[in-house]
Amino acid sequence: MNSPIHWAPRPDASHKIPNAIYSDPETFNREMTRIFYGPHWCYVGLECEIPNAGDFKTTHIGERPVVVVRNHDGKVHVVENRCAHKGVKFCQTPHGNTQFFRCPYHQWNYRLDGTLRGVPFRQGVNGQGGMPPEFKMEEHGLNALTVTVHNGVIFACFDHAVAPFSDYLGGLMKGYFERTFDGRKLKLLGYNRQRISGNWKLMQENIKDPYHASLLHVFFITFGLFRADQKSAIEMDERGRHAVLVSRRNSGGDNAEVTKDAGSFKEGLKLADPRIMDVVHEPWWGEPTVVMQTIFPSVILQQQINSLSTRQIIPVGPDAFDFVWTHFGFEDDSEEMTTRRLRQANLFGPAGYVSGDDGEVIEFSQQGTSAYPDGECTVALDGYGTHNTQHMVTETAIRAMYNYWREVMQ
Amino acid sequence: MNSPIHWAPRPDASHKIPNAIYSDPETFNREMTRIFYGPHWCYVGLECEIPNAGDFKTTHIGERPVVVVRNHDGKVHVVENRCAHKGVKFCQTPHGNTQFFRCPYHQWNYRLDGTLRGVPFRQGVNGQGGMPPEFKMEEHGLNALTVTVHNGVIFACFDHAVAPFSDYLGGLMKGYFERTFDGRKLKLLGYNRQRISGNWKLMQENIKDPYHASLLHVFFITFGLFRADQKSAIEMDERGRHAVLVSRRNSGGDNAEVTKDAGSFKEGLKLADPRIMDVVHEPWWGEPTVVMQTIFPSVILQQQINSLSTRQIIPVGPDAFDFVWTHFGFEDDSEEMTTRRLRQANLFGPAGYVSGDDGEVIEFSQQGTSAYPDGECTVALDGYGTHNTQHMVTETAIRAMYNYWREVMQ
Amino acid sequence: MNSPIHWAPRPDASHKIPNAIYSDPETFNREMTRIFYGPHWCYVGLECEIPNAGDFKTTHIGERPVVVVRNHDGKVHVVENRCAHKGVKFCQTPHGNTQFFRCPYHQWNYRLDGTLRGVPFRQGVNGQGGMPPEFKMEEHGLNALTVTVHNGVIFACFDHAVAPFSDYLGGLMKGYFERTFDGRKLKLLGYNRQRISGNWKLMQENIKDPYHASLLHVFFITFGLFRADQKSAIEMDERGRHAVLVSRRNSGGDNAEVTKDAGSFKEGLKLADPRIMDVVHEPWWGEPTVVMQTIFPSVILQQQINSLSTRQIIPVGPDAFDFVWTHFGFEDDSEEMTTRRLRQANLFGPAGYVSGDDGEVIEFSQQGTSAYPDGECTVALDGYGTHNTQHMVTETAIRAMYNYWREVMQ
Amino acid sequence: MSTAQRMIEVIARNADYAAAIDAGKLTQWVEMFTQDGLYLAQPRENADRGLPLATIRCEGRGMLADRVHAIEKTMVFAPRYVRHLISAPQVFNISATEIHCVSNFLVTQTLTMQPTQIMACGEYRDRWQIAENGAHLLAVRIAVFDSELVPNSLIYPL
Amino acid sequence: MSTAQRMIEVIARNADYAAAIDAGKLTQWVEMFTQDGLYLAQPRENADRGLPLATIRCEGRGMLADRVHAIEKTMVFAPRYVRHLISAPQVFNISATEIHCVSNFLVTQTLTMQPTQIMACGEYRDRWQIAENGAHLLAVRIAVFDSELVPNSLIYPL
Amino acid sequence: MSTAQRMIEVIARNADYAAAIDAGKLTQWVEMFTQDGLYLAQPRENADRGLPLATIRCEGRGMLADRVHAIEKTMVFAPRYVRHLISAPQVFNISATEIHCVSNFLVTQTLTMQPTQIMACGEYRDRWQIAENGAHLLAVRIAVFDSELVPNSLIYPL
Ligand code: FES
Ligand code: FES
Ligand code: FES
Ligand SMILES: [Fe+3]
Ligand SMILES: [Fe+3]
Ligand SMILES: [Fe+3]
Repeated sequence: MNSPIHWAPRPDASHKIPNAIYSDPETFNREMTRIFYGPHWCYVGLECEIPNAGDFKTTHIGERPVVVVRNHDGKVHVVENRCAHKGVKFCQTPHGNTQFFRCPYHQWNYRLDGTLRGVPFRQGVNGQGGMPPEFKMEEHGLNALTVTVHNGVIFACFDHAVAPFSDYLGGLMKGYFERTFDGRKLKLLGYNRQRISGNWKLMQENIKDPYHASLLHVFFITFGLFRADQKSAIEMDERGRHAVLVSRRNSGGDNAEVTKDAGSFKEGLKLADPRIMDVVHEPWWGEPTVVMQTIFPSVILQQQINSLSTRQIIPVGPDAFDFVWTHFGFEDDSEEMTTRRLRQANLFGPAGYVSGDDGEVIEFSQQGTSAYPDGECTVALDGYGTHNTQHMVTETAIRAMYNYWREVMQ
Repeated sequence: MNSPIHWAPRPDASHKIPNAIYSDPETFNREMTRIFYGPHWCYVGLECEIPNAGDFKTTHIGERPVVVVRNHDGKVHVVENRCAHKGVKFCQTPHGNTQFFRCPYHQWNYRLDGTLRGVPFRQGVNGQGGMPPEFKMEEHGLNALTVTVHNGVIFACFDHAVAPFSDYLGGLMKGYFERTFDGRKLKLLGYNRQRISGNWKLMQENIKDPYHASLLHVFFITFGLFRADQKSAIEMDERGRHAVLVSRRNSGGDNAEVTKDAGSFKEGLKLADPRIMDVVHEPWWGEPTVVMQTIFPSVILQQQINSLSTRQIIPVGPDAFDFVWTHFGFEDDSEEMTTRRLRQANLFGPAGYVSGDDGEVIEFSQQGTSAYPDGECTVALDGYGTHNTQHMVTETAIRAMYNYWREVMQ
Repeated sequence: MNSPIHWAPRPDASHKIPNAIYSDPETFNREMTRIFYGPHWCYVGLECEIPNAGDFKTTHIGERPVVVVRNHDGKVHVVENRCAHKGVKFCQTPHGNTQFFRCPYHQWNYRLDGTLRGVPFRQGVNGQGGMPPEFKMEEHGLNALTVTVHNGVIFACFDHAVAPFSDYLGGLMKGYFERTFDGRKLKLLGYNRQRISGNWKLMQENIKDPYHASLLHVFFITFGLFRADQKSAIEMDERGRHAVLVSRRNSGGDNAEVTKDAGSFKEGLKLADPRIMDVVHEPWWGEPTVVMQTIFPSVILQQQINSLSTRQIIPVGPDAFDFVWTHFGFEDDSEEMTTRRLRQANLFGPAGYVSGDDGEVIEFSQQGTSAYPDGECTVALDGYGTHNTQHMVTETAIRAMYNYWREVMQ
Repeated sequence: MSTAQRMIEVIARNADYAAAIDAGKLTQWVEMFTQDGLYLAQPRENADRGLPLATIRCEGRGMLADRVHAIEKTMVFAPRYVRHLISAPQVFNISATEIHCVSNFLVTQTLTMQPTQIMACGEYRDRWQIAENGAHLLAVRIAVFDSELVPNSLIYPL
Repeated sequence: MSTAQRMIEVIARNADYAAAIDAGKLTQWVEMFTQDGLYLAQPRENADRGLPLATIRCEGRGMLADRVHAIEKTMVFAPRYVRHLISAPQVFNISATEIHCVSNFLVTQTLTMQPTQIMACGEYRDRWQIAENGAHLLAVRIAVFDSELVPNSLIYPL
Repeated sequence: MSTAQRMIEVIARNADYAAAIDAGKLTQWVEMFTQDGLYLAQPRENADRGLPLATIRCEGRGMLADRVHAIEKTMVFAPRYVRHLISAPQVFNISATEIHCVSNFLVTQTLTMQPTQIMACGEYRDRWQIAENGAHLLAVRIAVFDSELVPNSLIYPL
């Protein structure tokens, strides 16, 4: 057995990330076991995706396939997508409605909570064969995960000893979570899916990194959605796992101090059709116009002006992850508001004026770090600490995440 | 060096298959060495594929390429498809006729039995260069395998100490083998090839598993080719490596007891064109209408009503295998019988009404077991033993194969 | 950590190459570290590709991406294509002209010699954030390689302690090098790129192997470019790393002694359009009409009649390499000569009448050796020594390369 | 009608053919054949060597309909999208009632949440029958596929 | 004009469409739409399930031009070649002023010094408008793509 | 003849072109060129940068025939199937005697018992010559291929 990459937990090394953690297979395996399959709540979907009894969807936690299903009593279950008989990934459709699950191979069938419902020819046929008498139906159900549904958002965990979701988030993060998800009914608008050739952590870093937003994204800079001088904050939970980037949109235009450094700033950029930036302030926003929340390890919750989405991270080996965008609005949105959200969606997803950039630079990072596994990255912006800040010129949340990561991976 | 998966040979664990044996690379490597390249006869083809002197075909045993060739004296040889000089896979055509083999790189050439025939410029040119005097032609031939041809079917083995083929099969299995292959001349009808994304053992299990046939295959169930209540048997050789599934076709239609459990049964299914099931009983069948024989580790011999084929298993890493179907009839088949076999071939191969299902569920098994390598499969149908049975509600032959496997892999 | 393949440095085994050195991952990793990233000069391009200040091209040394750039003062630099901040492969265009390099992610920017030029918001914004005071610009530049430019050909090395290029080549090899590259200005004609599914060493062997040229390449044989009886020599540097194959073209046609062994010889082959072989002797050739030079480990320098090219070897894992052909002429070539070079290019590259064969047999070698990793290749032509020769019936240069390889890899 | 017009007609019918399968309207696929129209999906090695085995063999609309019925009702397979790209035909022989032609095809397959892959490519060897009302129906379509190593299953017709 | 003539016209216009994008002449792409022409690139699962989200949504030439501007000036991405293969359309409805039709497409992508891969395949659901001068412009093109799992970024239009 | 008719003619000839190569009838491929017809297979980077090198360069039927001879008699390569898909051309200029046009192509390759892969895609930059008898021959075909990183060998012409 090879060993994972060693990243010394010396305080003076906390801002030096060994490149190999993005590509080493043993490190990846340990991440899956300790993080994705360990005591961490992983995002699996929204209640509005499975509104009715019997509705299900399939997804993955880490590399493991699971089914998310609403039982006849309305309760949401998450079960392994793996037959207890011979391991078949029995549910192959991405979503649907069913009374129970039936494995195609030998038609063992399961209730929606995963308990075993039937085994064909269990008693044999004409008195011959069948399961032995000591076979207990209750010992051969689908493995069911611990599930929490918080105001319409569904999380699951393989480790039943995980802390309650509220504690897992912590009070500060929970507040931000409930800013968007306050119990209102959501309206599903659709999906985007991409396979990004980069390590899953690079996506978490990307959203915990306000520095890049004001430099990489020309679109952002020019229209003032993110700019290094705007009122903003980075806040985290106590263990440094989750974070929010909170920001208030500027009015746009030039500002000598912050655009001189941003070589990518393009002066005089105008939209031929301004409807894409026809932002309407929604009452529930409060002051911030942007709140991006990372819930470690598996999801990003996006409110960027009128565009709302969850962005799920599904690792596919050390070198890639699938990135699943679920766009939504609220059930009481006017038609105009729905159209607005759909138009602003041009900024996000694989073709997004903004998010397109992120997918690309993450791939570039993977290319550089995997080719030079003995090198390191430097995340010393704003010092070496992991404090909350009231500005965007910081890598504090990246350091905080890796402090926690090193603790878990030790 | 990492170690293969450990599967404790405790008797009480024989019905619990560790998922990792389907995806672990070290286990796979050991399987190749001990099973495919060890003392086991592997299928390489039919004599009717290479009827004339000089006819050859290429194939693989495990992951190793070999050439099967008929020598000028009519004898069949199997040689490594790898030049003794610098390892070139010299024969790139899938079949043909030749006087000798010539490696393209430096034109070392070999007789059809693999012995070295010529080395260009061996004596040098103008007295310069060439092979050293102690170079012995007889030490640099192609490595030739041990070959057996049994009534038109060709097997080969890298281990010259392998038991004679008749002993390898055992008397019972040999009887079934000779039911189809009694020495009659075969007529080649054609090939189907598929790459199935599953471990090679899943294919062996599939055919050793009569349970699924009566549940997965709606086509079978409805037309009574397999049904859990029909007269049938599972028989094995003494070491549990090979098996036959013997069955007699029912007249079709509903039978409350066995179709109630088979949720997949579709009542009232009728063929718009019944010619595909225009079965004619051939005298040599005897009572059984279906005999499926697994010869460990590399081939399945199929007689299903009037459709005959060999199905070769060629592992391609732990996660996939190539499945090569060679359909055949007999030289004295009438034109009607040939047409019948060709029509019934709609049931088999990658688009088969029946076999299509098998390829798919094998892939589903691989998906489930590889994502959950720490899980296990349960094969406790009909208890824990490895006895022959007279019914289909059993996993006895799967347990038997794995008992042998554990012995070899220890 | 698994270990590389062990190849005993016994003298009596020097002509037996273990197949596994072509496919074993650990051997490959050590090769990258000790050979491509160790004290060996690797080819990265020609000066005529980047004639002007600010011109750059991207390429790879081993698996590592680098940028080759001409500074404002005309000096050529080679820097890692990996941002010092977070590892981004910042330069994604294959060639271009720039004033400085700017990483897209956070716009850290670098001078053309790799030194850090700017870090946005380094001092923070509005007094907040930014890099800590002890952050030193001079410690965060791009890693710059040692570079040598020899008469228009650019080599680089990660190990600054590498011997000077002239010593690296040795006097004999330097002479051949300067036969083509004597300081004349080169004219870039274009590129060919192929990904060959074979280990990188097979390409070095191929060019160090005059034996195959007179057997594999029917085109060569027939038109007398290479024939086993022609005047020719293999010469090497003292350590056996580099070699030249020098040869003088025959007049073509049959010669019983050397074509009887070459089974591939096709008598009576005539070109319908002879312009492709309208060879004009260039004064600088001297007597030889062909000089093929291998510079270990990364490049082949080709003069074959009027066709000139460098052929760069870029390993892509143990099983493949990218092969980049840069065809060139001289600045003072007449138009007729340029056309001649372009026509003769039909012999080379992925569709080459001659080189097409090489790519194919290298792939066949990889297929055979990787499937039989426990086997060996025999390179005993012309004995076991590593002497220079005056004939083509020898594998001396292959043995010499592996003697050096074993020394390094020990 | 000229050869060019015949070619255009076949191009249009092949667009229908592709659309029928790609949209899962398999009954329309059946209806593109004559009553006893022959459809084979055959590996190229069998075709080249004169071996009669086909991977799919439908002799007439009955067998075609049975194939559709199996796909829709009885066969077990992972859900997938298929997509046909069919080149313009090379027209060999035309008469008032028949067109003999060959077109190249490429079929892609996209399994749920997986990258798109090439399912198969090859050529259609066709005999189209022209009815009195101008309708063009397939009397013979032999889909000879280069992609002999099928990526697991061949579910939808080529 | 006959249906066949309409089909031929659409085939020719789709050749223009492919050439405009593949040669990077994106302004010509914009000009193939009517003033308020709608272009969507939409994952098939959204289209099939009636979910309105599109990956690219351009309502009219203004938004189309903004998309071009972003590709050419503001978006960061690795350089690549794209290549469109568009099948002949299945023509549904024609009138003097409109053509409703569906074509299959396959788009390949080649990143610098990397093998060519399939970027996406799917179908164009089109409404072409015919001007008095005979010009054909896209009033609607919905590029529904099977390849829902996008290989990282979708930069150039499908 | 109208542009549309010219386009249809080129579509038909491209079907012949594809069929000639895919069926291994390479002499027919030669005969599609004029006596001194030029065929180049050129990596796109060379074409884009004005570098003259081509991977295959045939100046006239003699060199074309030599290429065929080499493929059939002298070159060593693993057996493979190739398959061409050629889109409808964008026609630029037409005269009574010439057509200038560009078509997209995709060529797949299937090695024995291996999955089908994309061999190359790109565009044909053509000049067709129209003889008095109406025959269309290639005076120039430059096959500019995006797939600069050739998967080992380029044996059959694009
Ligand atoms: S594997 Fe699921 S029922 Fe057998
Ligand atoms: S490798 Fe076969 S002759 Fe040299
Ligand atoms: S990674 Fe290059 S500037 Fe941040
Ligand atoms: Fe971003
Ligand atoms: Fe089965
Ligand atoms: Fe050579």
